[in-house]
Amino acid sequence: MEIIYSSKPLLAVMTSVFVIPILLSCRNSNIRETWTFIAGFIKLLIIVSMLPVVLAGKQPAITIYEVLPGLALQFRVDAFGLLFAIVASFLWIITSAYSIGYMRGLKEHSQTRYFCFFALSLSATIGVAFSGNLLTMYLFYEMLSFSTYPLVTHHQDREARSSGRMYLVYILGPSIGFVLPAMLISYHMSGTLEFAVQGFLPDQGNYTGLLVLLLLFIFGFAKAGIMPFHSWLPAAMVAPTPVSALLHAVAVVKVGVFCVARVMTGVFGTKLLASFELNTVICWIASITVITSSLIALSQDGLKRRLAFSTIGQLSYIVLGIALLSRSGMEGGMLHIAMHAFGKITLFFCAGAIFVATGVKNISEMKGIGKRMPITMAAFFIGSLSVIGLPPCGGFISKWLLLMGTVQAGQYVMLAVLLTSSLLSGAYFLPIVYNAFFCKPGNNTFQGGIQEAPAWCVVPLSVTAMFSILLFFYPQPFLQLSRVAVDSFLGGP
Amino acid sequence: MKLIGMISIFWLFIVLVYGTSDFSAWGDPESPCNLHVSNYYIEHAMSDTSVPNIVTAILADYRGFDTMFETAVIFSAGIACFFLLRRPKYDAPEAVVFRHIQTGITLRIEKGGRLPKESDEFERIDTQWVPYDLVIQVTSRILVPFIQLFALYVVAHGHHSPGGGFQGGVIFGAAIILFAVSNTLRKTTHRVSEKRSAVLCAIGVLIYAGTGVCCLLAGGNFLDYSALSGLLGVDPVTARSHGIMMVEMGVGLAVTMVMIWIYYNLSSAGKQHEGL
Amino acid sequence: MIWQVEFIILFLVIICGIAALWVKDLLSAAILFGAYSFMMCILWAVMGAVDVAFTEASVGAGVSTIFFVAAVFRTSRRTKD
Amino acid sequence: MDDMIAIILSKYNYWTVITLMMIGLYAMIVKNNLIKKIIGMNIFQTSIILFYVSMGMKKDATIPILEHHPGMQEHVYHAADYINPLPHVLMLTAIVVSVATLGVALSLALKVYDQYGTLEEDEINAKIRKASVKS
Amino acid sequence: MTEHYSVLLIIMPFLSGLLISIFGWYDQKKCYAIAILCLFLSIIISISLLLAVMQNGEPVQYRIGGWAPPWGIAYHVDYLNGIVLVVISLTSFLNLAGARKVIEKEFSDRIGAFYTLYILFTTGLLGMVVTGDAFNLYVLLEITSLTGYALIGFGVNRAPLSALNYLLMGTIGASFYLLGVGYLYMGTGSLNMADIAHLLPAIYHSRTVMFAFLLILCGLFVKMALFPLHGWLPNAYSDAPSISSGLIAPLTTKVMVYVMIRMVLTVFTPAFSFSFAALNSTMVWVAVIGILSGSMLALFQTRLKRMITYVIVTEIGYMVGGFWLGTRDGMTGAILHIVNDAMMTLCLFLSITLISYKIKGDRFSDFRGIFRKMPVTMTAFVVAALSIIGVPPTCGFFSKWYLISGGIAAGHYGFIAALLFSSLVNAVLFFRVIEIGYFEPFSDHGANSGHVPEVRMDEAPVSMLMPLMITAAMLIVLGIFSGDIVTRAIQFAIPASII
Repeated sequence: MEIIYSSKPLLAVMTSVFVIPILLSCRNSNIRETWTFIAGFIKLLIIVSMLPVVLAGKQPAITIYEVLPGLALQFRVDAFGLLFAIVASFLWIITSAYSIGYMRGLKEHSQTRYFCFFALSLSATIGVAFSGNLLTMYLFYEMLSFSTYPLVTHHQDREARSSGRMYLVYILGPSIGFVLPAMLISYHMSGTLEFAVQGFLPDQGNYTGLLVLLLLFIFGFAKAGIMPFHSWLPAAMVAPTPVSALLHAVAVVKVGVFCVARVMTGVFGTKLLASFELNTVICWIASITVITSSLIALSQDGLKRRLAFSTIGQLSYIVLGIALLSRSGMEGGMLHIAMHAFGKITLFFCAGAIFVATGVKNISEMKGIGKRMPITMAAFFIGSLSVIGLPPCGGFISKWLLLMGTVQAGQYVMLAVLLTSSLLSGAYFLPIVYNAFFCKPGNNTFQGGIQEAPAWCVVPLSVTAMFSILLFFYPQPFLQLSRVAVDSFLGGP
Repeated sequence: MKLIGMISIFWLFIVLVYGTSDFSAWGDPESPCNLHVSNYYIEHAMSDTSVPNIVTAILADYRGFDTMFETAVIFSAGIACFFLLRRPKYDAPEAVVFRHIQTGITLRIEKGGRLPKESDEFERIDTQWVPYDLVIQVTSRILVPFIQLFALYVVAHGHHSPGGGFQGGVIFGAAIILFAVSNTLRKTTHRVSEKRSAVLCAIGVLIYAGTGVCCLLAGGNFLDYSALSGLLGVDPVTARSHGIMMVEMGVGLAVTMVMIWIYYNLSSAGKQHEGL
Repeated sequence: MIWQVEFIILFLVIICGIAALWVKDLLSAAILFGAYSFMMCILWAVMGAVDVAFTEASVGAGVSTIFFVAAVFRTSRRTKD
Repeated sequence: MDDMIAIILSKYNYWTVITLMMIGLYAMIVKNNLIKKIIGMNIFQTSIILFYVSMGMKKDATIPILEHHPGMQEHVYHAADYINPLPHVLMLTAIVVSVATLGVALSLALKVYDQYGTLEEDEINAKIRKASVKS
Repeated sequence: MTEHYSVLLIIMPFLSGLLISIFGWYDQKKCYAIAILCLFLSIIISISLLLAVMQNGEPVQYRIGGWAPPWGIAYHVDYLNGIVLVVISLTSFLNLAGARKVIEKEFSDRIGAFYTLYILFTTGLLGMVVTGDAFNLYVLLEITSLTGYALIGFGVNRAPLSALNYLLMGTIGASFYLLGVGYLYMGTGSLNMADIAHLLPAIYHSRTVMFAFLLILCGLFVKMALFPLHGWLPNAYSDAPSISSGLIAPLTTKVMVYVMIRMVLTVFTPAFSFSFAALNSTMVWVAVIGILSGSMLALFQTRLKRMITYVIVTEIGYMVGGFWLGTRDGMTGAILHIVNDAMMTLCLFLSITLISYKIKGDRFSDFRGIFRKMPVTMTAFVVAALSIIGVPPTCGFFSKWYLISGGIAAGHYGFIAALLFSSLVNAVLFFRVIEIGYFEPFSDHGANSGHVPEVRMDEAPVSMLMPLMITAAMLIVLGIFSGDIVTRAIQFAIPASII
């Protein structure tokens, strides 16, 4: 593993300085949003430019400052982090476009604040993805929590307030109560917090101690939405839809999952996990979440809430995949970060577009909506396919790899879990699509021809939908990245 | 509350009495506290400072820094009383009482009324007025100068006998307070106005600190009076003695004025137009 | 330094202290406190601490008492305890 | 028995100090009237001064003013002849501090009286409670 | 002149305080200028003192009056108090820098007296920190206390009563300290801290030393408002004028913690305090109870200032507990937290000063819509709140890091749990306020548009905002550079015997 010095990771995180021009141009919304796009493209360019280097097996790294003796603010880009960063930063641009349509369409207040905090949370996400040690990761994790708070509570009404409270309690409580002590305990055990390929925790240790530590980490990163620390996600759906789309389908939740995965690989290391069979514990926890959340999703009527519960389940796929510790399982888990992101963001975009165009939020009111918004609902269909894991969508590849992984690891119960959950997700998505196209609307709401949401909304969701399909045929960059990552985690090809 | 207080106090008493068990006996010349540092003072005070009163020597020289801040404490007490109590000047009293001296008639003038000039005919009196007692007035009038003289003696003779700036200052202040008690507060503030007392007490402390700064400028450490020997034209030991004198005067001035100032504010609850 | 004398004074000090806290008239309390200070001052003089005794005589028995009297004069004289 | 008397004789001064201290502390904790509390505070402070002064006491020694007259320059002073002066110095400072504290305490008490018209703590608390209920 | 810096640091503000009191009677306009100038100079001097200590690697000594210790009073600046000196002068300066208008509004007819008290208070604190003499410390402690009582007593509501209570409690505390010093003097015959430390080991077994230790600690605990003895603090700090509490709240308690550390480490030395007296675990448990109850009590408050005073009580528990863990990390955390907590509290109180400049009342309900009205102030407030909660990269996180790490090293899990619990409670406390300021008055966010009733932006003047912004920025800067602070200064402040 060759480490090369590069300031690119820092630059990628620092693109949040564009907050300043965004703030300054608060009077003119066009200029403001231009700045957002500029920031997004710069960020994406910087991140993508690291792709060849990382694929060649090198790791760009930069140490910024030693905040505590022996503990630095440190960025190190490996394949796993880069995969996540590419997804997040690419989708940011699309979401920005969508945000414009959505926010203007609804004439939301405080749009400048919205765009500022959006930029900040993206930087925090990239920071988490690139962080080279646990401390840096924790720092950006907390930064993300606080910079998304104003986004979640954007409406500033009673509902937003109670949801915001729930959000903070669920995110902040475990992160201070569990992660912080866990981090310190592991620091005391090993004297370092820097992620290592095979984990930095010493090989020896007693089972109970390690198990407690692992559980503290896994539940502490509550953004991963592992039950019982999942309730914040449905609550956070009061946020404007672009926020739900990017943050609660991509950035925030994936940050949680990413942190959990990082802890499993970089802190504990696959060998340690395997030798104590700690991974089975995680598998069980994840599988319980997968099944339960899918069941809950079935009973939800609010579209966004149903999506939220679906997200909870899908997040646990990723955790499950990595906890399998088999080659395909880990590849599939990592790939699922990307695949699920494209699929789920499409679904959220559609939900938002429906809301903008018709003001409808509940699934039961959407019968026959396909006649009015055919493009949106077609995209919705593609997104659902991807999330369920059916070809010709990207989700199929990752799910296939996950299934392979269970077989490789010999965990047939998990195979069953995954299959059941796929069936369940089919059960809660496909009826929506069916009803939208083939049911007659109960009243006359959706008559009167095609009437889509504004172009700023429709174009992004079509783009993501197309990408979902595209990734089925061309998953190379992500697949390669995940292979490189898994190679290093499992030690050799 | 009383019972709880009593019980806890009782326990504290027992504990503290237990704590005395390792004390060296009372009056024991061999106890550690009488052996270490203090012996140096007794043996060297004369040769170091040529001040026979060891307490004064330590107070103003060896531990002169403590004393400077002691003066600062009393100064800040004066400022604090003023800060807390003083009513602004425009906060005029509700009614002012005058007495026609010849007839003994009392005039009560409500707020806003026209006030007679203070003269032989009219005299302003306190609202709670007690007729003057001639014996007290005359006695105190006679006593005051003697007390003041004694105070000056105490300040000046602090090198050789008990006393010093602090005691002298308090006695001087007490003399003026005696005047204020036996006469009226207004008469006193006429003689030593509040502003004057405030400024003078700051100047008193400044004399102390300034002496120290002079030592600093003369090349010594802060409050190292021996550095003043060149300035005063005497040998370093005598310079220390002179330095102590200067400092004592500063303390005396500051303490006098602070005592008066605090008394002004306390006795009139900050109004200062009528007092005890 | 006759210890009997000192003993008596110590006793008086305690008595004065308790009395100053006992009486229900604050003016008396102030005066008793002055007496307490003066007893204390004698005690210290007996112990050879002349400077301290001098200071206590002028401060404790003198100025402090006056301050107390002034304060009592400006507030109320009676108290319940 | 002789031991007992010896102990008493060597410690009674300190015990008096503690007694006074407790009297003062009791007044500060239990007394209801603010002026009484302040008197208690002063008793408390003087007891500590007494403690220091007793500490510096030496049997068969004189007051800490050196014997001196012209022509005595070469005289050597013996520490055992004079009472320990250091505690006296410290206590001069402490007395000053106590009178300064007294001044500030009394002016605060005057301010309290101005505000509530009483110096009894229970009455003041009752008034505060009434005011807070009203608002 | 450099060798005189340690004494100049005290003398210069002292002289300026006196000058101000004279100018107060003639030309009140000059008071502010003198005060701010002398505080600025004291920052420079204290920083250069710290740098001198860091360069030479050994303490700066100064003999006042030219007398060698233990006969004279000596000043002694080492790593530990070098840091605290900088904190004091900086806090005092920042609190005063922008407050001119507030002071003129609040103390219109006694400006001179106010500035004098302010400067004397700072002088007392600086002196307490710099001195190497146990009795000198008492005198300076009294200066600080007296000026503090006056500054608090001039406040609103029941401020005089609170100040009187504070005075009574403070006098008990100071007297206990004095008594303890007396016991020490009785045992050793010396008042100089280094000398006492030198003489003590011969009489460790003596009950006198043990009682001296206990009495001094008791006195200091009253003064620093450790939990069961905290009764005076909430009233006194919350009723004080906001400018005074901005000075007193960040500094007094922290300096008392410093004095405790100084006493325990320098005078009694760890050999006595941690091995012979062996109070470690008791003290940590006391601190734990303090932290827990402070947090719980803070939850019941409905006024911002009062709530923050209870947070201060909690923070005292952090420092005392961290220190008495007796591990290197714990002590580092305690000392670092002196610095950080002073800055955090300052930031909070500065923002309260600004808020009270524009808004009447400090009940939570008075803060409706304040994010719209005063966005800059509230940003600083949020930064301070995050720091108190302990969110990286603000400085509060890093001291908490060390404290918890010390707890792990000592195996004291009760302390860790208390710390984490109080962090969570702090989050609740501050977000309760932030929620009110951010959400209320509620808008009706319907399907089409939501418009909060228009609240105009109405910030305090820039001159007042600047110090606040600087303080808020300091919180983050201190956090990022906390590693440097620890490796360059704090680790030398802790005796090598502690691991």
